Amino acid sequence: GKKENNTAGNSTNTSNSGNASEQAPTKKVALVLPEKIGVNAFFVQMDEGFKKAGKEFNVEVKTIESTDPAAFEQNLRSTVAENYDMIITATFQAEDALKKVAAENPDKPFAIIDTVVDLPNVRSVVFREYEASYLLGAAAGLSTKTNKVGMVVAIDAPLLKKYTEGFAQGLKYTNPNAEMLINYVGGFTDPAKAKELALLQFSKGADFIAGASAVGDLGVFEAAKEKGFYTSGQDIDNTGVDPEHVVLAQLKGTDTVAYETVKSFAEGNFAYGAVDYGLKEDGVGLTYVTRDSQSPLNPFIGQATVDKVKAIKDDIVSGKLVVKNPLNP
Amino acid sequence: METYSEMWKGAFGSFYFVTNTLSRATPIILVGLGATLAFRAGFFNLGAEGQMILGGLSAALIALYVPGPGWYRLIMALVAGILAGGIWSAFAGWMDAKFRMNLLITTLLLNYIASLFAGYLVAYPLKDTSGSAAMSQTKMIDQSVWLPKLFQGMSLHAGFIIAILGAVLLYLYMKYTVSGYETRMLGNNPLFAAYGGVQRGKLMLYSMIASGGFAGLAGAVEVLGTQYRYLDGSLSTPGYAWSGIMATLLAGSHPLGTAFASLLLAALQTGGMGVERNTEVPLEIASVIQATLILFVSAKLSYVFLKRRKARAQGGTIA
Amino acid sequence: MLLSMENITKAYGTVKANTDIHFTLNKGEIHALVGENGAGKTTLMRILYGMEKPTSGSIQINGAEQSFSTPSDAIRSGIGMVHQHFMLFPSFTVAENIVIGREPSSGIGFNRKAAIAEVEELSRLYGMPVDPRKKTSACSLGVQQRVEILKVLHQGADIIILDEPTGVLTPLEVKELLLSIKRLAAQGKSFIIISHKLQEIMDVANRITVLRDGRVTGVVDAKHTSVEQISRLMVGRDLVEMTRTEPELGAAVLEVKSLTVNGDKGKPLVNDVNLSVRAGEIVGIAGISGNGQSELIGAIAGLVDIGSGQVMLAGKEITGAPVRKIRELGLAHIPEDRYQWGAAKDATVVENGVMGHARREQRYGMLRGRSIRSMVEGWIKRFEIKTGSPDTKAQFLSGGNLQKLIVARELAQGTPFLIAAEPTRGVDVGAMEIIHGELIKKRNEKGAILLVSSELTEILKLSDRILVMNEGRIVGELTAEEATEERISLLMAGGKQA
Amino acid sequence: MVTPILLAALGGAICSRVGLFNVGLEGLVLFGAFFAIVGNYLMGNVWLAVAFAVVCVMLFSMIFAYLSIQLRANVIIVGISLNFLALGLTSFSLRAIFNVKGAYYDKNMQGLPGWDIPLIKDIPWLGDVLSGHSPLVYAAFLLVFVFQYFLFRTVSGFRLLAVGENPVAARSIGIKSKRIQYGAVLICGILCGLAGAQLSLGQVTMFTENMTAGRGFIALVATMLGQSNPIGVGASSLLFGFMDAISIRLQGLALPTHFTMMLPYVVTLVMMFFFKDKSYLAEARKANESSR
Ligand SMILES: Nc1ncnc2c1ncn2[C@@H]1O[C@H](COP(=O)(O)OP(=O)(O)OP(=O)(O)O)[C@@H](O)[C@H]1O
Ligand SMILES: Nc1ncnc2c1ncn2[C@@H]1O[C@H](COP(=O)(O)OP(=O)(O)OP(=O)(O)O)[C@@H](O)[C@H]1O
Ligand SMILES: [Mg+2]
Ligand SMILES: [Mg+2]
Repeated sequence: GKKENNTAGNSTNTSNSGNASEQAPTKKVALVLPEKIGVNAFFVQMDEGFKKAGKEFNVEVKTIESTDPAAFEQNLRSTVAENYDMIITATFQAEDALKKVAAENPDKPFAIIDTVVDLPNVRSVVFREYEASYLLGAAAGLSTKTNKVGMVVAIDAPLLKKYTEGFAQGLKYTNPNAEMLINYVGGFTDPAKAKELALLQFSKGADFIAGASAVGDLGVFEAAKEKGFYTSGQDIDNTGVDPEHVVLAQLKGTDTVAYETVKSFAEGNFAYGAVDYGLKEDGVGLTYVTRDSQSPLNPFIGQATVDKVKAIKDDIVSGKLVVKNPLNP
Repeated sequence: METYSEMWKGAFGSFYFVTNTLSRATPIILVGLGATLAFRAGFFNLGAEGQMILGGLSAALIALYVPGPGWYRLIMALVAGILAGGIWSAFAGWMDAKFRMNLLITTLLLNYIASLFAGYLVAYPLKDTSGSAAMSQTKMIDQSVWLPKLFQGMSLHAGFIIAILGAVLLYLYMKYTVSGYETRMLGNNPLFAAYGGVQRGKLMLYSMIASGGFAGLAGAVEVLGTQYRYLDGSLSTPGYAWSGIMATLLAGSHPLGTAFASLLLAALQTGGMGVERNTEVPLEIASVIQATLILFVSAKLSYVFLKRRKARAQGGTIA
Repeated sequence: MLLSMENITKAYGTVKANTDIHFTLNKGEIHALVGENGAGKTTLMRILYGMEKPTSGSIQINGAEQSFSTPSDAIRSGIGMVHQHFMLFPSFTVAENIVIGREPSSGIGFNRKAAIAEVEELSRLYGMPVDPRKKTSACSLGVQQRVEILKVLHQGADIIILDEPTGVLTPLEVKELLLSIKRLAAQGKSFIIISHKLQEIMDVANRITVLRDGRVTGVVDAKHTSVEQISRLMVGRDLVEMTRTEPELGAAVLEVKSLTVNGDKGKPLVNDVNLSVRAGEIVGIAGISGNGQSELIGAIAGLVDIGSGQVMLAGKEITGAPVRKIRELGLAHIPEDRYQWGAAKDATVVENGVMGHARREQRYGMLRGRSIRSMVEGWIKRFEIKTGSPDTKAQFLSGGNLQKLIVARELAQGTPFLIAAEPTRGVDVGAMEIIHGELIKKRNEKGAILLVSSELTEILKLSDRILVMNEGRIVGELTAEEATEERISLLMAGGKQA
Repeated sequence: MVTPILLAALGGAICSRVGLFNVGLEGLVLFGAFFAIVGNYLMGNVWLAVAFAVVCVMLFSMIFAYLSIQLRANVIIVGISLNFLALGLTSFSLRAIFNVKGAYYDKNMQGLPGWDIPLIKDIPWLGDVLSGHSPLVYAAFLLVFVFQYFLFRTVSGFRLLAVGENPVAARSIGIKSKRIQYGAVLICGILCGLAGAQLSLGQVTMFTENMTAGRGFIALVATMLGQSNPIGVGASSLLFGFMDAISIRLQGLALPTHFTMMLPYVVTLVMMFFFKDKSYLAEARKANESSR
């Protein structure tokens, strides 16, 4: 997040893209992703929202995955060459390429989810995940019996600080004595290693271990099932996987955002500029606290904790409590 | 069938896609040339990935932090890329020459070390703190230091010229110069080379430096021509290093052949992307097709090669 | 008649390696096959051994028509072959090398004890001593040769093909081998032996078949022929006797002082050797192979680390100097093993020819392609090197032709000093004549030559002075006049100087 | 944790013993992991699933064998392509068969059972380390010795070594070297199938895209470091496992994780310093085997 987009949900509106609503019904919109969807629930959800909007608003939608950054840039350029009416992309990985391509094609509308590109023909949508992970940390601090909680993280990179440091702040807030263990898997696709790390943290006494290792989280869940500790998922409500052990999930509304973006484009009220989504805008959240879950609440967390965390959430929303953005020290 | 025609279109369908393919081929050619040189000299350098990463990183750092006019920083950055790749590669060569540590293993291991090291630098001390700051990456390089694009609005950049020039130069060097000759003989039979007065140690060092230098240059060119910063993982995930090695092997370590084979591999890759964009065929299948085609081509090539060798042998001793 | 090959023709594309060949072998016979390099001897034997299919023709064993498509078929019919190039597994033991293919087993296990016992028994039976437990790579070439023969015997072969079996052996080993062959023949085994050494053929064979350009030019009884007649059948002309002139000696070109080369196991391989070679003389070094000759040459040529001592070339110290410098100071070197040191198999004839010349034949670091090419073409003419073209890969040259190329290359270096190690190994009589002539010519032009050969006749024929090596030491020095085969042999075997 | 690496490395060792340098281990293991899950899904029995994985990987290793032995394609190209093929094909089939992207996980799916070793399991620390693993773990360690015996004590192993040592000589005495090479590749396929099954049914019970995460390459290094000697390969795989475990425990201490993750590689480099390779001279001598 940059300073100028603290004003949440605002829209420094420039002109509407001219070809918006009144033309032929089939507009073509592309969602160009910098990675393969496979490994990332974040993209799965986005893709779902995107497709759903395509159906509902009669827009031709096409999702394009990329194998690597260079391929991504080429895909992005190709969608321009292939004349899509609007091009949506996502994440900081797309940032550089979009900056180049959008600047070279000033008449083409673009949107980017999860990071900011400051160009007149780009709409940016970002999340304040650290607010959600703050809540997760807070819930963990309130629930732990051993005063040790863990987190299994994909790689040691700035991006994941949004998860680790928000969590640490929240934990400290509700339980200053709790110790936090962090281990890094070293990759996004290694459940076996993630499981091993979770088992290690468990053996050190952690009774709640949050997953933040993309697909590796499944390994963490499995460890939880085997050893009977508690864990949480990321991005979508995956408590359904194993409600007895996966007791919380940190949420990120990428589907909503993708849906809304296509919708606004189809309805002709597409606006450029930066928008950001946090707890207040309901763009991120935590199961039971900001949104209900299909799975029943696990007694390890308990309603009392949920209520306390809800209060914390309200404080954040009201601005009484400020969660530090780990990427903007 | 539609898949193949889309593949063709995705790779060569229009001028735009041709330039796409060529820019994809650029780092592959350079890495391939490095591998060619090393293989020709008899050294199985599998460390292109690490060399490329360090080359790219160094180029980015020079471009970012050395003062001076743009062209000067650009050249310094390219040189730094070559040097970093070369030194890293020479390190493996040195361990082999000095301590008889198998080059194949050391170069593989050094890949991991280089990529973790680079990962550390861009995640901590050299991290880009502007923008969203979420990435393990350096700051964006100033536009004056970018490798110029060859055509407005297309991804092809001057690195491609460098790569083609490199291929031609390496070809001439191997074929016509004394040290090229000595390098080839060293690869053919090191004992023969030693007997004839070729200094293995020196030549090994030089050819490893040059080989790593090419890989480093590949990294530098990719950073200065496409990414404009060093971004963690951006040089390793596309598998440039393995593609380059594959190109070399496909071409039987011939420099011009390597360039050609690199183009072929790049075309398969961009073609695959085209297939994914324009048909219902998912990306995975595109990569399956790509792998299958490569298998087919390699089998075919070696078959032709064997046949030709036989034919030559038969014509061999008539005189 | 045990074996009969009839109307055998083998064509490789347009090349006819064998044309309408008739060949027969009787039980207990030793039948020699001779001919120039590339005459088609090996090809004929490979056909017999099932490694090549003849284009036309038939093979009968004991009157029954046979058709072999793999070596296993031939082995099953009692044919064994010792190949021109060793077919051994260097890191395996002698016993393993001998029993491979029909290993004694217990269940799925390989019974190595039984293998050793079998080999010991076999070696005793046929009078060919070997140490079954030793690694083959650690054995002398003579022993390796024995291993090859024992392997064939272990396979139960009755017909044994020996393709140039004596090429690498010392005179003593040759003598032993020939004796073994005779003994085995007396026991009922039959032999086909290929060799370029006509004298030993005369010694051992009953009948001799001569090939030229893939055709039989004569089948003669060994008792009723002479070396001269066979050479004529082989080469198609008479060989000229060489005339030796007295040497005109100049200054010392090579001086070796107290040279010692250390081995892996503490024992020095070259022990306190002193020698000098003067301009205009050929100094021959005789010795059973493995007595330090290779290391001595290596040390002089800069390929082997020197323990202590001093080597001077043309008055300059070259001890421990890099090869390039030594070559620049005036060394040329015909290496002992042409495939290991002397050539790159995958490189062309021209490329092989440039080695050592490259630094001279250059301008601004670029090779002078045209002048190099004409130089190599000149050699091809002068030495009658059979090659498809100067761009044929060296691996497709026959050994003899490759040898000529190497000799030509090294003579053309025009250096004051030349090491000639086994210069005519595996080369036919015609080529040998050419190579010997060129060596003498160099010496007459005031070149200094250090000749190392396990071939006593060669040493005697070329040397002006002969040094004999035993266990790393020079144990004797003889002038050309004093030297006789007997005296040298005695010294080689470690006897005192007479 | 080391088991998949160990099994794959043994497979690599067998291949390299017949002169085929198999860089496709990563892909073969990935296939193994995938087909083990497919087998389990289709047949509902872990043992059948393991067998299914082994059979399927054998089929893919036949592609490797056919191209490199029969068509004489460059083994390294074939290996690299096989890796790409595996990645693409498993991801695609994941979608085609299970209709999911990225990962297939079903918490009701049964993995390989953990076996306790009667006495040892009660020893405090050692019990946790040595006992309670899947049968494939024990099998892997047993296989080290089986292969050691096979290679150096049986007739077939002896002939296999002969083919690797000098194929021309082997052919000259009527040993069917191609058949033996095929056999070796098939064995490698079996081992990689087991490695994959251990990864997806033993270590965890799921399949995720690219879940091998570079283990095949580590196995390749272990193969070379162990000089294709089963015991050596076992030892170097263990070294990797051990270093990996240490590097995990060092996380969060003074060093940044990037450096702790380097540890296994750095230590391997250091180990190589002590286990010297053959000199290039010896190798060149062998390559230019003559002759006389
Ligand atoms: N595989 C092959 N392909 C083509 N030509 C061949 C092949 N093998 C042999 N020849 C040709 O056949 C001819 C005879 O070769 P062969 O090996 O029988 O000669 P040789 O009599 O054994 O010679 P040497 O005395 O040098 O051993 C040679 O001129 C060679 O060019
Ligand atoms: N693979 C091959 N293809 C074509 N020709 C071959 C091949 N191998 C050998 N030859 C030919 O076969 C002939 C004999 O080969 P061989 O290896 O027996 O050489 P050589 O006979 O050792 O020479 P020498 O008698 O000096 O020892 C040579 O003329 C060579 O050109
Ligand atoms: Mg021959
Ligand atoms: Mg011969």
